Amino acid sequence: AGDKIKVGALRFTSHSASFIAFEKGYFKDAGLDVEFKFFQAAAPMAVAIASGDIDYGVTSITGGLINLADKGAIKVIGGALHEEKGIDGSAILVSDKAFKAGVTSPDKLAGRSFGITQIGSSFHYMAARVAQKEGIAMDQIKLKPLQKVGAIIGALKSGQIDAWAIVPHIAKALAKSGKVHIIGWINDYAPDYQVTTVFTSTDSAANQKDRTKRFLAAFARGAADFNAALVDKTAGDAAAEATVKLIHKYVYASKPYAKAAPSIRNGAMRLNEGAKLNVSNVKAQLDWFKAEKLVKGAIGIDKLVDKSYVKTY
Amino acid sequence: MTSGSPNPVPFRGGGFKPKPIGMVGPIVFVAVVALWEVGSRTGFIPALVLPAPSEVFEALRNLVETGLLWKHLGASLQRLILGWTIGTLLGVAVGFSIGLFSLARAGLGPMVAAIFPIPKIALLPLFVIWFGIDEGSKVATILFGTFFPTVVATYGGIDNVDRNLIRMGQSFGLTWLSIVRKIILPGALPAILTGFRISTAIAIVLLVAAEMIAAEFGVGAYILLAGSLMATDELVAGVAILSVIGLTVSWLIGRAERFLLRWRT
Amino acid sequence: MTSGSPNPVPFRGGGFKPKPIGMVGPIVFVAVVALWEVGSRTGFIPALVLPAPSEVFEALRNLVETGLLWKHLGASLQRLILGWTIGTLLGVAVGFSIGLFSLARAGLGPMVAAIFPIPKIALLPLFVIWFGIDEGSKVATILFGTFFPTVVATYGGIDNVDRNLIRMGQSFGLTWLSIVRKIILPGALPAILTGFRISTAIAIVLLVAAEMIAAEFGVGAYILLAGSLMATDELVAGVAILSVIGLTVSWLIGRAERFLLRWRT
Amino acid sequence: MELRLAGLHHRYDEVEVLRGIDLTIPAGRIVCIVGPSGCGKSTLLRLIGGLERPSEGVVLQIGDTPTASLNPLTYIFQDFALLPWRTVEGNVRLGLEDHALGQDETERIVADVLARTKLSEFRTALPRQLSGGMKQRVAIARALAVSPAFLLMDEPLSALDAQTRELLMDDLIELWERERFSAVYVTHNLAEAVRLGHKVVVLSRRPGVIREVVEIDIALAERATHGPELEAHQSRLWQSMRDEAQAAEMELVDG
Amino acid sequence: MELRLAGLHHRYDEVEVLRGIDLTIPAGRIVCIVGPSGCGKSTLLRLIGGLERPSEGVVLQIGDTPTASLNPLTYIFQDFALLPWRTVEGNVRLGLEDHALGQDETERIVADVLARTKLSEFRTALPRQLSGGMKQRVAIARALAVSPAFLLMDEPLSALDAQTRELLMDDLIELWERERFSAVYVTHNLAEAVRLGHKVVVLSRRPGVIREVVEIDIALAERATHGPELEAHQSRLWQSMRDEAQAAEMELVDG
Ligand SMILES: Nc1ncnc2c1ncn2[C@@H]1O[C@H](COP(=O)(O)OP(=O)(O)OP(=O)(O)O)[C@@H](O)[C@H]1O
Ligand SMILES: Nc1ncnc2c1ncn2[C@@H]1O[C@H](COP(=O)(O)OP(=O)(O)OP(=O)(O)O)[C@@H](O)[C@H]1O
Ligand SMILES: [Mg+2]
Ligand SMILES: [Mg+2]
Repeated sequence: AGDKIKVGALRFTSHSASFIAFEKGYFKDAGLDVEFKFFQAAAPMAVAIASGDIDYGVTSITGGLINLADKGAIKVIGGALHEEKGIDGSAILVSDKAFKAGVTSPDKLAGRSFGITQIGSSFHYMAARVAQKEGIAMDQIKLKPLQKVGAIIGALKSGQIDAWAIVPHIAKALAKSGKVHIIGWINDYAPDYQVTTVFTSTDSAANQKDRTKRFLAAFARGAADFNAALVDKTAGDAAAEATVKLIHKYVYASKPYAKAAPSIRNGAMRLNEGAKLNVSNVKAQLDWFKAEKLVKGAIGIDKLVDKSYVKTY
Repeated sequence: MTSGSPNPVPFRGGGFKPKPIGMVGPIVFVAVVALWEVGSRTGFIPALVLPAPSEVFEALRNLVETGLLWKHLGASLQRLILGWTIGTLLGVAVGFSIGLFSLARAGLGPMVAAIFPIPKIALLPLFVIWFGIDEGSKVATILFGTFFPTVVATYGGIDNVDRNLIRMGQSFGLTWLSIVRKIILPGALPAILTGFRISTAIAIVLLVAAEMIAAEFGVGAYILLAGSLMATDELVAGVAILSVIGLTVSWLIGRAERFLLRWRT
Repeated sequence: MTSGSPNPVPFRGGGFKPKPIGMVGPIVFVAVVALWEVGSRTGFIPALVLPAPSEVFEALRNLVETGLLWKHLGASLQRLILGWTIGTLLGVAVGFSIGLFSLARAGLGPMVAAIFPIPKIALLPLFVIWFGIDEGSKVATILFGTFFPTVVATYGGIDNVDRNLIRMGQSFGLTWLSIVRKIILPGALPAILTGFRISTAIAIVLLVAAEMIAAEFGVGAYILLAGSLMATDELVAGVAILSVIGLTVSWLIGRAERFLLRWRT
Repeated sequence: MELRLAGLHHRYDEVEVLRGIDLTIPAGRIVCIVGPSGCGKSTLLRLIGGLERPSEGVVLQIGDTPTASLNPLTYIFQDFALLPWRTVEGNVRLGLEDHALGQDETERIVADVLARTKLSEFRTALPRQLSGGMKQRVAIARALAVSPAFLLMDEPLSALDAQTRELLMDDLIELWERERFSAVYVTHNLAEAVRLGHKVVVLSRRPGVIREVVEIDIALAERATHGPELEAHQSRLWQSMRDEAQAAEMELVDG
Repeated sequence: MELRLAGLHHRYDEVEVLRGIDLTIPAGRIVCIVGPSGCGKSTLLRLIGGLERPSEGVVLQIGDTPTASLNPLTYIFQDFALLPWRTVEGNVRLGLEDHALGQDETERIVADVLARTKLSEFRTALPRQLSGGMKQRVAIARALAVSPAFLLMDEPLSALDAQTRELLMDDLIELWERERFSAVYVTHNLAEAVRLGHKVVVLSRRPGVIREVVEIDIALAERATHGPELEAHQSRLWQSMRDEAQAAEMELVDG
């Protein structure tokens, strides 16, 4: 048996690299005995890494994550999901009510409300990027923290908030219902957005270098398979079907396969090749968090990221 | 009344004693569900606002058929039982010391009063650090939730034990331990059982909070997942399961009360 | 004792009455805080696990200096007061009908028992749709939380009103309304006030849940933000504020009890 | 005005409590009802006052109700039944409030009955501050306030200690001498019955039937000086009740 | 064994309750203590039994404690003080359980005292099923089970109705004739005091001092036939207490 490690995951398509690596035995090949721990939200996962309850996780960069890094508890060691021109990324949605009131493109978001889970979440960051590019002052957009994706969906569908940005499979499914409209794409505003990163505890980054390298290598194999099957679609229909089936074990497991498959296919966004990390974008995010006073102190990029594991750009 | 001929005395008693009317409860329940179904079918209640009862029922059937119900229930019940039992044992122990010893009362009493009103969900991030992400933090959440009301109910019960009975015990030269075991414990039992009613309800409520943290199975996790996907049918189904657990536990405590307190009028 | 000479009768009474020991409460509190501070300073309690009291105090001072404290408190208190007041009024009204009318008891009683144990946080996504994301859903969360315990406490209190007093009222030919106003209401008041103790505690606990939805200001929102940013000092500061609100409210109810129930022994 | 009970029967579910009670309660007299525990004395009193409906038979009022009477049939209970949240004065007012009497008239009545029961100084005291005897005095004042035609008293003194009982019994006799009220007086205590009753009705063990009616022809005011005679009445009553009382006492209260 | 109270004083905080009590309670006799409400009778009994420490003075036991006595000074309370969660038998066992008596011996004692109090058939009944008189019988049985040298009775009959009181008083006299126990018997009821006491101690209103000690020389068993003599004792005691009782009764219980 290999090293026992615990990997934190959310039941989202964006975590597929881990699921594929596990199911196809890439972790075993790397001498890792992986056990998944599933979370309802990203924030407790970051805390669980800090407390040593899990070893590796994948999540977006949030205020909580940076603050934990500032306390010397965790390090970002690689990249996962990112926005890329030409591939459907996160979409900007508006409610039917707002759409009918003329909010048909992102430049009309001034004075509108925008749903986010929490202050300092990736949704908050996306809203800020859109506002910045459209020249809308941030205080012109009313942020509504609703804690849960489900609550945001409900609020958007019933027209209580005007806008939101979310990964494509949810966005497309909502748009189909006609209660919600897609008015733009995040990758027009943040083309290089490093949405999620791989991270681990400071201790394991510093003292378990070999294990961490093996984990990242296996994770990258899973990511490559995913990109080939569902993003670039170079592996053929059969492989795509097999990959979707495999992912369905973890995502939308309570729905029948026929219903789940389109959601999984629609949700395919590129995962970083070789888990490389867009450090310049991470730094941009870090600076934004600091400017917004969502993180305290003078944490530098080196305290947040351990660049020794993967290629950075 | 000012007439000369014999008059029967007018009746003016009775009333102020609501009597159980057998079938009304079930009838109201069925009527509400039926109205709700009709409202959903006719579109009067939009699906977004509330799923139809038939959909909720469908979601429940799904749970049963996939066998997931037992996994969820099993996981949740295990947490409930473990957390509640430990919380209750500790709570009764601390409640007894506050009830019996001046020093414990002076030292622990204010602490309990200050910590009791803290919402457990607010502490979740800290619970992860303190108790890990496995069963520890889930059980701890429930344990904390049950501990405080149990403490308060227990020492309240002890304070209410008839001091005459204690003096009687002393007058027969009973030992301190005998008095505690034979007089104070049974005397405080009714209040402690009432405390159990409250603490079990709180434990069920906290199940959702507890299973926010890395829970794969569990009714709370099921509800949270449903909520995050806005799957209202499953959401309401999960809530119905909690409701049934609540009613079952309350019935069990009722039985326990009838058995343990059969000496009461 | 079997000796011929006069012996004083041995003392065997007393005890079983924990007495308040004035300074112990504050001393224990100060000691706990001091130990905690020392633990934090020496690194025995890592900052990750729990912030030092001095940091918590710093966070509180920050809140005061920026004036945010009043904004947060103001927003939360407004929700608390509104939600609690409406929930209480409705709860007392429904409690009275269950307590007085057989039909209401049979119809509403089981409904209350079934809905009471449903965790309010589980329903948040639905609350968003039902009550919007503005003050509506926040007030509704607190309202729901206070309504049910108030109903139960009220009709429990009415059930416990001495039936002899009611018969007395009837024997003097009092009208139905007079009996309800002059006998049942004051008689149920102690139980209703105890219900208030519980419902206010629940309302404070639910503040965090209520402010999960689109709250810009509010103690709960402050705690949630601190939790999501892992700012443990602010988290604990927020929790301390809730604790103080809880103690204050409990003190206020104590005063109200002393005033309204001054007729009690 | 007098009361006539005709063929009263009463049962609670399957339990028969009273059987075939026929009795006339004349105006201006005190009728005492004695009998073993649980024989239905309180039930009988509730039937008389209209607080309970008889299973069979009827309670009739014969003759005019005095027009001044606000509540012709008024109870005085064993446990006083004072509202603990009202002062002495508030309790006395209770029976007056539902009649539109006006401020002054109410005040006059309250002041009057408090004076007659020697409670004027205790107007603003709460029940918890009063001794048992004073509480029962308040209950009597409250009853007097509504000028009853009949006082229905259910063991009014039995919750009091022996000395207070003596004192209140003297008060009651004094009151009757002045007011000549009519009363039904339920008691366990044969000494009380022979001190206060013009007529003593003995009920049997449950189901209660009338076993004996003893008339005592000595004026109430003079009874203190007729010790031996009363003693004789009392021990005769005791002989006739003793066995039943003993049997009633050794019954389990339920299952 | 006899008890001697020497210079007993007692105060609760600022309230002086008893003042300078000197009294001897001889073996094999019943001493009744009477006095107005709140004069300190119960306090005195608690001092005698060691449930309260006197502020001044001392309670002495003189002579050997009978070796067979498990609890020389044993109380019988007004409110019975039965454990509601124990059966009749369980309540009787209570005082025996802390002494290592063995199964058989305990059983023998329980059966014996239940027979003596005519409760054998009610062994497994719970207190709530018993009438007041039966409850007090259980309390008496429980006290007899520990073979007391002194019975300390605090108004043991005053919670009962008049008829049951009569019955139990006869029982107590019968029991005393057989066992010749020593007892201190606190009561409000002068009739009881003159029926049961070899010596009646009259306390004044609070602070209680001994006002009078009356010796009654008629044998207990014969008292029933000495009605007039007892009546005379009783009315003399009543004369001497009446004013104090009246004043005590009209005091507010607090502020
Ligand atoms: N509301 C009721 N429902 C059923 N049974 C009742 C009710 N009230 C009284 N009883 C029963 O009716 C019988 C007579 O009761 P009642 O109170 O009239 O007796 P009593 O003579 O006043 O007794 P006591 O001397 O103890 O006051 C008792 O057996 C009692 O248990
Ligand atoms: N534990 C106590 N603390 C303070 N005061 C007390 C206490 N116990 C009794 N008292 C007071 O002492 C006085 C005497 O009380 P005690 O109970 O001995 O009187 P009593 O003669 O037995 O009265 P009763 O006839 O009403 O039983 C009363 O004024 C009472 O209020
Ligand atoms: Mg009765
Ligand atoms: Mg006493």
